[in-house]
Amino acid sequence: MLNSTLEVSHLCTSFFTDRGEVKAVDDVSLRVDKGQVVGIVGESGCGKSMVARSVMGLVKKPGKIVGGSIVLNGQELTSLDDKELCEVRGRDVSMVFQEPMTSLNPTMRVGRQVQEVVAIHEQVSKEQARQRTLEILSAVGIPEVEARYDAYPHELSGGLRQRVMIAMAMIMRPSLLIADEPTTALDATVEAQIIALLKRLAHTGTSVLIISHNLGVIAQLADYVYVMYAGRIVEKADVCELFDNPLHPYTHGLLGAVSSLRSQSKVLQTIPGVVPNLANLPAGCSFAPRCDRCMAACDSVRPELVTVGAGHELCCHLTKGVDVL
Amino acid sequence: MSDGLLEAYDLVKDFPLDRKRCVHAVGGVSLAVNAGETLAIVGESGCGKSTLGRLLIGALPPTSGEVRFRGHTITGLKEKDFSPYRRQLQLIFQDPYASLDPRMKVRDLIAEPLVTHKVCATKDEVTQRVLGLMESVGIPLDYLNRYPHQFSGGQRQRIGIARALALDPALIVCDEPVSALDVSVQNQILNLLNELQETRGLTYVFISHDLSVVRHISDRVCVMFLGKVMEVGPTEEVFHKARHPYTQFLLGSVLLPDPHQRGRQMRLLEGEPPSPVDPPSGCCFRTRCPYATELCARQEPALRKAGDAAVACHRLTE
Amino acid sequence: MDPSTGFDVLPMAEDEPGHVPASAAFDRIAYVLRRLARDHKTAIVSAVVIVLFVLGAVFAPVLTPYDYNDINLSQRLSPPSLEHLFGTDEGGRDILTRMLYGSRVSLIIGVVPTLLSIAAGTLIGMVAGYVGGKVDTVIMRVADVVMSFPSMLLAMVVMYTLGDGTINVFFTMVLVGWAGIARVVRSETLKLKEREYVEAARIMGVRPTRIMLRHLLPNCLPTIIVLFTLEVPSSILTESGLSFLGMGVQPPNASWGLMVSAGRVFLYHAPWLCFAPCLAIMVIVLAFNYLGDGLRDVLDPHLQSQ
Amino acid sequence: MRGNATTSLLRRLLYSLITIVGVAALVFVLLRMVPGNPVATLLGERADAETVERISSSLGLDKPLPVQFADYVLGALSGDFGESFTLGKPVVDLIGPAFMNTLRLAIAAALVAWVVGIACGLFAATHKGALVDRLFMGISLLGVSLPVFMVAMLLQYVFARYLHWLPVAGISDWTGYVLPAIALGWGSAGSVARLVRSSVIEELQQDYIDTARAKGRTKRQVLVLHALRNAMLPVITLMAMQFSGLLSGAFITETVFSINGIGRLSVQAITGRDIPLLQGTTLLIAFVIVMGNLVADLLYGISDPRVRKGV
Repeated sequence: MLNSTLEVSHLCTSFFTDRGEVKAVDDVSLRVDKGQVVGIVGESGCGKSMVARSVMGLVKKPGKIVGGSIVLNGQELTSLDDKELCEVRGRDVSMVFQEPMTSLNPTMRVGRQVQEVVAIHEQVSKEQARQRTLEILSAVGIPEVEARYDAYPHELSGGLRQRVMIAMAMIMRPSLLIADEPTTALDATVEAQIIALLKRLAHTGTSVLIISHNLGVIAQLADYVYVMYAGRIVEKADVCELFDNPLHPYTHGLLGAVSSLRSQSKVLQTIPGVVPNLANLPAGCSFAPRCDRCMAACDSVRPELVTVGAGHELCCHLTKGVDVL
Repeated sequence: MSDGLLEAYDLVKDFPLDRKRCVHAVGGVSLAVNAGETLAIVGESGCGKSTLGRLLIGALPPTSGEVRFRGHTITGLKEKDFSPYRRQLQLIFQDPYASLDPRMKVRDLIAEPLVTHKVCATKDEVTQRVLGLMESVGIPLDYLNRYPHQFSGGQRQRIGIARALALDPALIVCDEPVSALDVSVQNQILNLLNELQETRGLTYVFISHDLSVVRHISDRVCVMFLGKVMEVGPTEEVFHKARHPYTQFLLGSVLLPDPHQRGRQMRLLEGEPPSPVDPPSGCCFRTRCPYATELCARQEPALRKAGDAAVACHRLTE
Repeated sequence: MDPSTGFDVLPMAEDEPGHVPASAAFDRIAYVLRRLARDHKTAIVSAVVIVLFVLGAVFAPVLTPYDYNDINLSQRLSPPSLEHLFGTDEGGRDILTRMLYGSRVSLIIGVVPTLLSIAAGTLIGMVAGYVGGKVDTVIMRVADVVMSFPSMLLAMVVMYTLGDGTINVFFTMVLVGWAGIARVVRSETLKLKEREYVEAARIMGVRPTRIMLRHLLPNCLPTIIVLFTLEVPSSILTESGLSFLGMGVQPPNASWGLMVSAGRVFLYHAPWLCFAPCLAIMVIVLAFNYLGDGLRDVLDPHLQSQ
Repeated sequence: MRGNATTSLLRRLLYSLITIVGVAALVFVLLRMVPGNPVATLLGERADAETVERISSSLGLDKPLPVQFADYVLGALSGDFGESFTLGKPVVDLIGPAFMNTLRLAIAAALVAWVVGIACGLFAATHKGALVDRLFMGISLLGVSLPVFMVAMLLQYVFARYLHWLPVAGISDWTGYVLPAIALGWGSAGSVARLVRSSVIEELQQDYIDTARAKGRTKRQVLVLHALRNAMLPVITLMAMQFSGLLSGAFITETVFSINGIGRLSVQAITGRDIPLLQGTTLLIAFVIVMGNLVADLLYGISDPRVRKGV
């Protein structure tokens, strides 16, 4: 218990729209151990960002956490009121968002935005807070910090802005950093820089939950990976195990799609169809309509997560057949 | 350069910011696109690759320089004279959500180029052509009367492709056609583009920032930085024997989808991207180049032959 | 079809059944009405109120036994009764009748010049925005000049020079009204012009006039509709204000503003003289505003509330 | 960067100047489109042709239009706006005190409009969808929908005639401003409230609000420290434009409450067919509006760093 930084169990987050309840996160359990980097991977609309928002307590209306528990460092978060949550946010858990362009307040100097975090959680003098801000800004690799401190966000490049976001997230040395697609909006060379920075941070003992659709990012950063599809976890495994031995047809397809790009074959591997509409999921396995190994049971019975190997769990009817092991 | 389908000579495009300053989006690019090939233009945001793509098909007038299509100059033509070339040169857009008029049906979207260029004599003929195009890009024919918002991203991109194909062009500029799509759908579109190239003998200029996509689809690659060509050559040559430092960095930043290769040292670029408003003197990459010398600041390197490729770097000649 | 390029079938949302929409316009109107009925019941009520006013104005002669100018001094200033639902004025004329006839003035002045200004403003704004350059600068300078007049003052000045009369009122209102609309349409055009689908059309070789008609106008339409519902009440208010100051419609014609102005003297002995026309102005203006509010929400043009 | 700011300021000033000259020209032309000789109208039927001629030429009305305009502009630059036909005094002496009355009224009205408007807008935004929100928005719509004369008369009736709390009309001390200020500011309060609400709601949906929440700010702190400043940017513009609107749109309020301001003076000038006076008031009002727009532009530039740096 003490070993885990974050323990999410049976989390359900729904949106209540006029077409009825949409289950963005459906019975998701995950665990981030101390110093571990855990990745969540999935295509757009699979609910991976909603997991992050639920942990941060930042689910917007008409969304709502409808069930499950989120335990951070032994503290249950779902039962906290907003004021208590505010003490946790930024201090114990922090978040880096996808769009560094819009995630910073456009009319506030970046230094002040970083410094603000200290002011919220600690009683320190302005000078001290400023000093700490300058330190963290240079620690995340921002050159000429004194000058950048007084810059407005629009005066910085995308890469620098994301570094500011990371500085903001790390200044209180939180036990958990959530990074939601931190490099999606960035150029390749900048992406590599940010990934290297996150790698370095992970070595300092902070646990990281990284969310991405990019298998490259996950492969480079994560120790343990959860694969999400249509609001549910379909497979989870150690990163090497998952990439070497993907068992879920969806994981298989995703990895195949990426690796066939690198192969010599003229025709690329694809997954037919599109991510289903969360408001209108099939009764059985959500992946069944796109699955090339779909069986009769898949259309009617929803599979459950089953352990298939050391730390490797799978949510697929194939586990019952001989195909798997 | 004489066998090129499309040739560009010293293309320059400046966008004025105000009275004094301007953005130097494309700064003197010469290249040739051969018939039937796929030429990829890669680079990071702001390197001028989209602008170059638009210059090549005459969608933007260049500040200076010229473009020749099958040996005929197409730069500076009047609308009437340009019209036949317009039909030969088409563009596929990056964002399939923004590039289709939300208030038009699929049939009207695909028919618009046919109607504009008065290709068909009757309405029936237009419909027949539209149906044919829908079939060739894989849109079910009964979706004829639907609106773009009723389709997914991948389907919309197919509509965009059908529209680009409507006039039977010789060359299509694909401006990041898959970067807005999920991986699995991205591959569907890439397969489609490949298939169409084979069946119709198309030539592509494929603009992308994604090196693995480029590697798969292109025959030749042109690497751009800050409006200039750094390196151009056959895909395998550029990927295996990258000669320009920038190309090396670009390839070194690729995040391999393989956890076993985590130990591989990524090559990280230092510093901040220079401004296209006020580019560095000499070689535009020198402010970030670890090998930069005094010569690089003084003189701009020209594209020089190196193996099968051409590279713009002073180091090569030393 | 090759299974590897298998077609991605998008599930259709429930309220968009598989049938092929009969007509685009019909579909959209039905959608707007459905959304209004669900989220903006006041807008529906407002629409009904507006229709009632229009009917009242059209059928005024049928709806009342009196003429709007029947002077009957024996019935001066009589309070509301069964005979005269809203009472009579200082000349013994039936107030309800005068109001019904007055609504003709208000509605016509509210709607006709607004339509004309919108037509002119849309054309000018779209051309300015799409063509840009010097044309744009000149048009916008002229619009600035026009907008630097308070509309009421310009109206008064024009009335002063041209004399009053319906045509002149129309003329004035269009003269004042086009500029604001041109400005909004221009900024909308500038935004739409940058959209890729407009660029796509341009690259395809579609002519500017066709781009404006086929791509820009339909996409500006929600904004224009909302502008219409907001301009009508402000025109009605301007007219009533002008008439109140004695510079609009002249007696013995009936206009709501004029009736209030005339009744002002009797406010303390016979408040009904002012009450009914005031109420009418308030209701019709509110109805248009509510309708505009609802439409803005449903059609979602990014207009700031004014 | 600095040079840029100066040139853009200069360009704006130039635009404003052009606009004012344009307005002056338009007024000038419009007022001379009157059928018949204004002097003849003024003097009535009794006047003989000779008198009309004499007065016309003394007023310069017999010269060609461009010459008249040049004369007028030159005069205006030296503070000479001509002499009122009807009141027989220099126009400057008439519009000066009137403008001061209007200015005081406008300030009072602006105070009412902005305090009430911002408070209601904020409250509605933070209680979006709740009963108070709908109530406030309903009232604000009423604010924009009521004709000014109606509000004015209602206030007069209730608070002055019936309750005798405040004076009916005219201004002897500050109490005289209360009712006109409310009448005039009422509509503006409505539009401010609506803009504040929509602007705050829009700002609260921005990504950086999530960032601030992720830092550990409470909802209230996020509103006050982050959203409010950015949400007020468009409101500031509206307020600057509104103020000039209040200064120039008080025709009805001033008439109902018998305040000798610019609005009432303009109405008198029109009814009296007093060209020089009307010219003077119109020009003044246009000047005020152009200045209001200029100030709105500048304020926006100052308060938004993105615009300030000319990006």
